[in-house]
Amino acid sequence: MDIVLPTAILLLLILSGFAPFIQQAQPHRAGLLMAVLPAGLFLTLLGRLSAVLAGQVFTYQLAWAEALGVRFSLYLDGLGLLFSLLILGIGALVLIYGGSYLHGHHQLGRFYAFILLFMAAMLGVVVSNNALTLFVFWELTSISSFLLIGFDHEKEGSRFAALQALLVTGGGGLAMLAGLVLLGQIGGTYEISQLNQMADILRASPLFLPAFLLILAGALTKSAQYPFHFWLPGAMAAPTPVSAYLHSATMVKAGVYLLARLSPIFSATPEWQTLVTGFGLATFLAGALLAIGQVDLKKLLAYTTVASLGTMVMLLGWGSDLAIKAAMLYLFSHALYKGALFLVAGAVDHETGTRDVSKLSGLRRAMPRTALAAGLAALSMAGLPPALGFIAKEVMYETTLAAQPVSGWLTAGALIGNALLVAVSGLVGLKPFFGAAGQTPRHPHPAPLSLDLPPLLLAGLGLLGGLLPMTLAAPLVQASAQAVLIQPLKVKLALWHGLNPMLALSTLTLALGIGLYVGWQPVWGFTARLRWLGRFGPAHAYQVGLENLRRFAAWLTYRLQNGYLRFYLMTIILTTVALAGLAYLRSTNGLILRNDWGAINFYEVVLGVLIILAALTITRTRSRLATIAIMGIVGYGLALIYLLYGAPDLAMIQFAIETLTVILFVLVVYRLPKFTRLTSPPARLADFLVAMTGGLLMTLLTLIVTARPVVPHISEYFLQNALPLANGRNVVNVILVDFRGFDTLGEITVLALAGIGVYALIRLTIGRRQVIIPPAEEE
Amino acid sequence: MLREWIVAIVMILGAAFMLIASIGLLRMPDLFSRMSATSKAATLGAGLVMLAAALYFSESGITLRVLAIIVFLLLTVPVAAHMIGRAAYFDGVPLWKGTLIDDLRGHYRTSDHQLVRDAAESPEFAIPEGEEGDDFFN
Amino acid sequence: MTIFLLNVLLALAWSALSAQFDPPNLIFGFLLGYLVLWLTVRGENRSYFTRVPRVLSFMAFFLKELVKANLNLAITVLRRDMNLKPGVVAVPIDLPNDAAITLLVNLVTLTPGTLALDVSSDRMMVYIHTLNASDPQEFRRYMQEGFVRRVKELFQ
Amino acid sequence: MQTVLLPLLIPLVFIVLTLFAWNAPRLQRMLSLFGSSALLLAALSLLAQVQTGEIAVTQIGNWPAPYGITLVADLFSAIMLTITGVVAVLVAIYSLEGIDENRVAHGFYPLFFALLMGVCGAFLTGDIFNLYVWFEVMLMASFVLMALGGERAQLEGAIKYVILNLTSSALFLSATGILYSVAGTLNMADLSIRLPEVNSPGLVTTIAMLYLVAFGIKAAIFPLFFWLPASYHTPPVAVTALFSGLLTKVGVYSLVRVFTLLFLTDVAFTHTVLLVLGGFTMVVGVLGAAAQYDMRRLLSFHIVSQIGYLLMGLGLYSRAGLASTIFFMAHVIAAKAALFLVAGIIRRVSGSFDLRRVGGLYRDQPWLAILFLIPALSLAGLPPLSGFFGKLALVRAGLAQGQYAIVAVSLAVSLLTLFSMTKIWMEAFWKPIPEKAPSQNREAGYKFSLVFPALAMGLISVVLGVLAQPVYGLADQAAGVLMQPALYAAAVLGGLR
Amino acid sequence: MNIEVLYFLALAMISLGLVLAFIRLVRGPSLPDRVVAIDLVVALAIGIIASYAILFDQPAFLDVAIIIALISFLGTIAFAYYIERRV
Amino acid sequence: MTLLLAIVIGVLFTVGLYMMMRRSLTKVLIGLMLLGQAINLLIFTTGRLQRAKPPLIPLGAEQISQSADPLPQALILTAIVISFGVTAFALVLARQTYTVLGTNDMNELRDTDIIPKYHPESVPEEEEGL
Amino acid sequence: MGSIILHLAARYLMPLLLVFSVFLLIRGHNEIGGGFVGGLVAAAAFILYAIANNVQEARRILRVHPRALIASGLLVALSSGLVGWLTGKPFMTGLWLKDPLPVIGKIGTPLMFDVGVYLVVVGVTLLIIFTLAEE
Ligand code: NA
Ligand code: NA
Repeated sequence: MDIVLPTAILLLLILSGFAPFIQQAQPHRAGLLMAVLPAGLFLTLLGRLSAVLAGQVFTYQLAWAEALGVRFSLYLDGLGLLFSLLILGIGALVLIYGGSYLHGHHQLGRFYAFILLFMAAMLGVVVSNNALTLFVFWELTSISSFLLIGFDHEKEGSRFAALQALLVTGGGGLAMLAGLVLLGQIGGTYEISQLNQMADILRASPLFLPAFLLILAGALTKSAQYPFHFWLPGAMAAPTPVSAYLHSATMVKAGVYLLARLSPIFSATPEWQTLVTGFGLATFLAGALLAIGQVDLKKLLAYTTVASLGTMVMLLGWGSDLAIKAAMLYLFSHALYKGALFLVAGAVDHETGTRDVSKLSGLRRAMPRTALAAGLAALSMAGLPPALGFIAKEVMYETTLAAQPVSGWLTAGALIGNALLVAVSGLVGLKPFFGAAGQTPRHPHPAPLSLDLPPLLLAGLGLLGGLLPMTLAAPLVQASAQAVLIQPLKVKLALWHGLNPMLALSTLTLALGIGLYVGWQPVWGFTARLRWLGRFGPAHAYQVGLENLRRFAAWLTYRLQNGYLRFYLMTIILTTVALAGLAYLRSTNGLILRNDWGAINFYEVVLGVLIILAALTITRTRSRLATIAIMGIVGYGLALIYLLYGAPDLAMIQFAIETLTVILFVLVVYRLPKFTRLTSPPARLADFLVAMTGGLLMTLLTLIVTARPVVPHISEYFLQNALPLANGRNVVNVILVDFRGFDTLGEITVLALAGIGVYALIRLTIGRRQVIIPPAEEE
Repeated sequence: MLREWIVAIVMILGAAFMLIASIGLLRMPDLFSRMSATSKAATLGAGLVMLAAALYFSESGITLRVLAIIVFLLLTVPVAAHMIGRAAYFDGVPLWKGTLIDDLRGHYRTSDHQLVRDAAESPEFAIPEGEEGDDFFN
Repeated sequence: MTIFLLNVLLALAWSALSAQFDPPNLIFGFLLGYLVLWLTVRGENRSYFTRVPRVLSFMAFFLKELVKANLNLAITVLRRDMNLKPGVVAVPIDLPNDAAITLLVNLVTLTPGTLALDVSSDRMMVYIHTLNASDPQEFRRYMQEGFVRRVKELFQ
Repeated sequence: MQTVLLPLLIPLVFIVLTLFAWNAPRLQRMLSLFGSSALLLAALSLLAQVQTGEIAVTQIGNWPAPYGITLVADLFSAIMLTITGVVAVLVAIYSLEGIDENRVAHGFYPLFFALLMGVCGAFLTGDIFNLYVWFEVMLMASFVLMALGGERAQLEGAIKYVILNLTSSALFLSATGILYSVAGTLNMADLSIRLPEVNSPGLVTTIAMLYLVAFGIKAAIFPLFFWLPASYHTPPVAVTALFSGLLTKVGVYSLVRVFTLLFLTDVAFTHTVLLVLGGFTMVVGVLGAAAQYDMRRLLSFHIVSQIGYLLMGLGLYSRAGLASTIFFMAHVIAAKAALFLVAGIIRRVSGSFDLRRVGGLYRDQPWLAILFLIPALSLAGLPPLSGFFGKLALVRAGLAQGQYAIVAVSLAVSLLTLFSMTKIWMEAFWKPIPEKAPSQNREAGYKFSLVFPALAMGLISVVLGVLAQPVYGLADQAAGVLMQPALYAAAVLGGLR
Repeated sequence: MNIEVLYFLALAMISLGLVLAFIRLVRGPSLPDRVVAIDLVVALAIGIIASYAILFDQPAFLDVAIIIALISFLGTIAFAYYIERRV
Repeated sequence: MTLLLAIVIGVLFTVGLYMMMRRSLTKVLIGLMLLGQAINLLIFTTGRLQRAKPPLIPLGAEQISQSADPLPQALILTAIVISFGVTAFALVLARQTYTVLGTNDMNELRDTDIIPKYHPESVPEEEEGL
Repeated sequence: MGSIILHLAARYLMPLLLVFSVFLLIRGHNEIGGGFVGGLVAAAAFILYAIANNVQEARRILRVHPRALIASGLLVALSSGLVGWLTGKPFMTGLWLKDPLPVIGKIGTPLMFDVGVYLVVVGVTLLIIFTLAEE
């Protein structure tokens, strides 16, 4: 049991809760102060690198909801360590940077809280061993990123982007949940480390493929893979530190993490290779193409992030040892330079007031430190030696070249993408800083150190990683690749591989990229004219889909909840009849009715017919009082039937109640308007037919039930014991006050409530409005 | 046996009164004639059938109860008839065109529903005549 | 005095209802009646005299009228043309108290063919609907000498 | 002393007390706190008694079952009673400030206790007709509470509420009459033994469908839910919170009771119907919510949607499914009541329930934002809150039964739930204050008696998440008892059969 | 001749009366007409109850007639109350 | 007789439901009352008819064997009383609704149902009370 | 209403109805009747009085507020159930005095319960009718 992991998560959560207060107490230094925690945790975990490299795994377990498969079970291996370090390290920098970037913002405290919350969640994702715990943290990242994207919540665009990100990743997350549960049920455990060991058993299940597809949906949405990529550029509405942290370095890589984490289970299947590689490639191309034409620094970076994520997914999909190594290396290097570039973009924006790359130039004099960071990071992004990006690119080419039988396609794709990265790194890292000073909304000043130091650190690390690959990059890459492959792997990284096809490709890449950079304006201008294509893209589909969903919801709700009582009743009647009919006909052959109806006398016929006639008359009458009178006939008729069939108590109550109802009705009715005929004849006919189905159902049920043999009834007990045990000769009354007196207790409570209700209703009418009551004149 | 015959005859007599009342109710031309004819006759009829029951059981307890019922009927029915007749008059329910005399006309004061013996011919005492027939069916 | 009698009557009614005239029932009926009267009639007191013979003769008269009227009604209703001569006739009365008026009105109403519609506010006139108003004067006389006189006698 | 009876008796005693204290509103308010606390204590002691799986029984009037009326508390009942007690206490506290003097002076508290009495009676009774009676007590109380005050919308909502619920009662009563004719008994334990012996399964299933519709109306399932969105948003928030926590749940409770105890002759049909209706209920409810702008309307439609989840667990008809339903019930009652109470506070602070007229709360009222966010996220099923575990339990149960369609629907609906919760968030909290907004009244919302219940409900949601294991364990045990109707029958009938 | 036939005859007459009263009830034309018809129905109901009691030898049925005799006139009075108040 | 009563039940249900589907609130309530009557008769009839054998134990006897089933009678009695209370409340509710809202046409009582989108120009007037 | 006849009739009919209502209540356990119908008849008596005179008069004669009747009725019914409960038997267990009283017959908690029903019914009916008629 290793207490460090849960403690780390817990501490981050606690700090998140206190962040607003710390911010209040130390408005100038809060970010720096709070960065101490992630930095400390970073160092603590870094200390474990050698142990992890040696194959040691740190675990922690705590019972949570075992019955539901949820165990708070953590697990730190090489993969988790790589991610943890990125999360904590970049997180610490972002805290420092953010404090300065958002200095004076009245919601800065919340910013810290959400960043820390996110950090805890993300850390949880990458160290969870239990699939469901992983999901818990996964969703937490969605929520905290929702809160962060919508940081500028008073802008409609921010709210839209936040919702979009939440819905897309949340939707994927739900699919993933289903997939994880399926996986857990097939394997009988939710512990990922165990599931990873039983790939063969899992694959044998028919549910394996659905589980895979569902989990894939989660990973693809989270990592902004085509066609779910569109939320990521939208998320650039967030403050720049957030973009740097969530949308380049960490959260978007959660999907990549998940694929890597579960690849031992899935990677040997053809579906995995086809789908994951395919999605990766598609995303990579889409990101690259969409990046062309962007002039907003952040958008430009965002689309290249999409492309890079595609690259990583593609490599994971391919799944060879080399590919995994490439993927891990690429991931590491990407996090460093992309994080740095976002932070640079933020600094530039902060100082100049714009992020429009076409307006930015010559800033190196005003912002030298920023320019340095930008240049270093761009070097890595362009894949130029001696930066780490260069090595990553070389290994990537090595992988694509070896990827038989599709090496041609993959290599060509990688070439195009990397060339584009060269061009973009020129646009982001060179263009704003060189040349003549441009016109910007704000006069540029050097950014404060706290804005420059974090990108410098990241970019510098990227450079150092290239210079000392075996010290700085190889251990992490090796540790993580080993964890993904669950087998030992020796990773050797070097800046110089000698003259090989990869180097040739690199040169070609550089040439193409420089060409694109030089001629960016016409190319950009051309693609700007292709914007209308976006109408067929998934982003538009999302918007249209959401709008249509809203519209459909409104339409359906209006249709159903339309306010017409008549419709509600019809629905209820028809539902009842349909369900009851279905149920009866399902298991019986036709109706079993009775053929012996019992003796019948003429006076009973008269009573019955009178009741029927009276009831039918009610449907035709327009006089309210006449209706009451005829209701009286129905009531008296029924009372006589009750009496005739041995229920004098019932008859008595019925007579008494009829009289009281008349009094009641009369007192009420002269305040009510007279009847008017409001419905058209066809509608009345329809109503009548629907009502008749209900009536018919009851008639048939009565006949069916009375055709059955008499079963022993509990009433026998009442008839036998009413006098000896309950001292009453009137069995009905004994039932009412003794055998089932409890019913009567409830009954008088209802009565009491009715009384109070009438009283309160008449005496207390807050919304009273004077209504001129038309004189009743129908009779 | 004799008792049963007597019972039957009293019963039929009562039933006959009730039937006559019903026929009267249906045939009489206006409300007041119907009222004059019917509920009372029916009450009497009901009383007779009740009496038949008392004779049938010929048990003091039941007889007493039957008498109670008859007395209750005699106490309540005229009150009800009076009330509805009076109300009908207020309501302007018209008398049959063949009615020979109407001493009540113009004696009810509409403001407080007082019946004034020496009422003057004034609009204060004019009760609007109701329409014959209503919109019961449509 | 009236209250006491009313109380006795209620005790009898109770016993009639429960169909037992044994002492406990009578006593209970009396107590119950006392309670109920205390609830309802408080504060009104009038003298009362027994008039058994008058009551008996009055009942005989009433039964006679009842049978006569019923037969008349049967004939009327069953005739093809009914031969109706209805009318509302005002009949002057001079009865001593409200109870007498009520009794009169009830009896008139109970008699088939006649219906007491209302009594004037000054209690001097009763308005009767009759199915045979061919001679209103004659009807008034018949009423006054029959019903009204006998009721009046009952209350003297 | 029979503790089984107490949850029913305490409200009755307090009905009488508050009636006698009619002219002393302050005393009534005090009594409401005492009464609801006593109810909660009684429920807890009952829970403690039956948590091991024992079934507590008392025969009213000392008449042996199945002749008299039996009160039965199995673990499921006890859990429902405990939830009722919690809701009662918190609503009583909220009412201190949330219910005006006028309403108190016109019988609010007797009605409050009557509602509780009806609800507790329904949870406790072991007699199908007696269940009808407690339903009526509950309904009558709710009718009056719904209309109490006589505001325009209240009256209009109450009309439909009353009529449609009476239709349900009519069906309930008819079905009960027929059931008695067929089986000759009203005691549910006795029925559970006699119904399988009825040699006409079609008829029993038909009766089951009548009950399904009758309880379905009360539970507000598709396509019988219309009364709920038409009326729930009209009374004071305290009342709506009470209703949302208890009324429809009694319908669900009854469905669970009869479809685990009585109608098991054609599970393939009946429970599939439940499942299908559950799916439609989820979808239609959440779409309805998506179309609303009034917070209370929106939340009302959510009630419908959540009922679908409860139905899903029942329709799966497995121990895990029932356990999920029970767990989900606890979750949804807390979350939904919290949301209604928060909506009430929002109304007090910002002057409106209409999302188009409020805004800026995130900026100015961070505590309110947290107060809202916890139950909202819980309702949307986000971890680590109770809603997540409820959803997870249902998904697991559904997948275990191979009912993939309903699982897919439930997950899709949970996304839509999230969507409509974010709608409130975006409009009321994130959006700037609109021009047409009514005047703000910052202090009005922050009375202890208003905030505490909302906070407590939200915390319950958190606690249910953190303590998911013991709570789910309890639900699972309750489900275990439900899955063995013979236990129930034996406990009620003793050595009779 | 069986004595029962006479009982049935009586019941038949009352039943016929019921039909006639119903016709009047439906035909009206005024509300008081209908109320009078209802009054008649009440009387007929008492007759029917008494006949039942005889026919089935059930004295207990008679008790029901008491309540009709005592209460039902209140309905008529309520109607009258309505008619007078609406004028 | 069962057949006749079954038909009566059907007719009462039909008419009750039909009336409940009317637009006039008063008619709706009349429909509800009829429905109540229909149910009572349903319980009574399905409880098996037993002519003229009231469940009253004769004096001198200890019990009664051949009689109408007393239980449905007790159930109906309870139901009648409950529906009386409910009817009273519903009637008054209808009346108050008419007094306050000025209509008792059910088609005009739709404001609490229909969704705002279909309301003329979105934002409604201020709600009353809390 | 302005009818002398009704006014007078109410004076003798009201006591009669009240006596009859008690009759129904007490006899209900053995003959037809009972607390419910008894309560209705009692309420009818006061309603008659209210129609014949006015509601204020009827209220005066009733003396207590109908609401108090309801509360007392519920209290009586509840207490009748508690008697058994407090002696350790289940709620609403019927307890009977050994010897029957004259007139009333055997006295027991079920009868007490019926009295509660009676009171509630009177209270509710009058509360409803009075409130409506007063408006
Ligand atoms: Na009784
Ligand atoms: Na009774």
